[in-house]
Amino acid sequence: MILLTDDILDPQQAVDAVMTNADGAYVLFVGVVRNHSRGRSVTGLEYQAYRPMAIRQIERIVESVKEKWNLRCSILHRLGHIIVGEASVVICVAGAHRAECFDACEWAIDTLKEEVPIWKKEFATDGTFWIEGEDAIVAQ
Amino acid sequence: MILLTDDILDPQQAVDAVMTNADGAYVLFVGVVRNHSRGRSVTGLEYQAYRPMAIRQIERIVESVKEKWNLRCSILHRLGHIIVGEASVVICVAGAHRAECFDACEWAIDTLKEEVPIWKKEFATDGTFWIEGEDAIVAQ
Amino acid sequence: MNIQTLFFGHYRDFAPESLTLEVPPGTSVAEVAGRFAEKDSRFADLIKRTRVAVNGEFASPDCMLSEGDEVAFLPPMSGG
Amino acid sequence: MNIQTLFFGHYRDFAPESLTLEVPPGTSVAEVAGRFAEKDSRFADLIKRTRVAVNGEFASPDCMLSEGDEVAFLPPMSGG
Repeated sequence: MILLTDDILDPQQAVDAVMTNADGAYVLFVGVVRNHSRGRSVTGLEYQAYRPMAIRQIERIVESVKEKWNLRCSILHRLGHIIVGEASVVICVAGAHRAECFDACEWAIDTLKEEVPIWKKEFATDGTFWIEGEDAIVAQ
Repeated sequence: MILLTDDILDPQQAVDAVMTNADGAYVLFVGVVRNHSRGRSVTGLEYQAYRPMAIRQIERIVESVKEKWNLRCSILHRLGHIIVGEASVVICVAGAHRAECFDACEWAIDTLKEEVPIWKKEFATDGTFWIEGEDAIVAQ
Repeated sequence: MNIQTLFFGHYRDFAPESLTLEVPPGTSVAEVAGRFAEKDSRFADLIKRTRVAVNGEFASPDCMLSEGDEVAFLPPMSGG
Repeated sequence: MNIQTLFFGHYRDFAPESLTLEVPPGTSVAEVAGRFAEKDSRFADLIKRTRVAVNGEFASPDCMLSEGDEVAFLPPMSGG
């Protein structure tokens, strides 16, 4: 399954979507909004997406995990405003063998960060910043 | 935290034990009893431990993750009889950077399988087997 | 012909999310970017800083546009 | 002197979980394993197939035992 939503993410939903009785393991990656970034104190984030393209790009990641590893993968991504401690992204990969699940899950989150058109605005105690790759640009 | 228990494992307990507001990610590994193994149809497992040594060895894994990666790690392992679909092991590693969390979590489960004195007996439709590394030995 | 442009990230602070533009047939993505740069120096680095998508697929700045195309300028992404 | 032995995995099917044994001072782990092999051929591969722990720490088969030591024979593990 894939999901882009303004609602709180439920990691268990990602697990349930991919686990079968034939699977011996799952690896779950959860990205969470932390209270600091680049030396600044962060209070929250706002995620923006080029939604139709983001959905297609996430679907491609799920398809690639199937093609490359023959494993099931589910990806949930939060949009809109989100506070410290809440999950921004959830990726679950289930399979029979653990090493493949680790590889596929790490590949999926690395690829998501590179290839899925989603951006975040960071609300920090000293200002608001657009995060664009390594750049933090003061928001107007 | 570490836990060796006859009760059902709760992955969220492992997550809650390690996540703080400073962490940007966690990686969770869950091993689950699957319905087949080595070509046999499996109905359940029974885990046996050399308990005091197993606890100490698991504590050492948690300490090593702290020393090598400076990351928090929690490990839960089920003992006794367990059925298909239930979790046998849960490992969670939380931190600021995802690559390290993946590395540490995979190292922890690999090391657990090598260094923690726990064994399983497999109940299959064609018999009961002690699993000892690569060997499956008919149980008497 | 008419095309549509989409901006994201910090460009959204001074560019409309979506804009319909009239351009001559055979206009490339880079030429569209050039038009924005001419009007406002904050777009000067548009092609250098962004990847481009045409109709939701990554495309080259050389890509020739057709009537009704949707051109998105995608700054370095920060999802996850 | 008295030592205690512990067996796990399939050895548990024909060996007691825990056994107190009287051995001469200076007996090694390998010698204890030899005693079991003498009595029952199912222990013939005991040292070859198992890792050894003395008092809950991995030890060498050459390890000399002391009064009260707990010797565990650990077949290839299968936790996780």
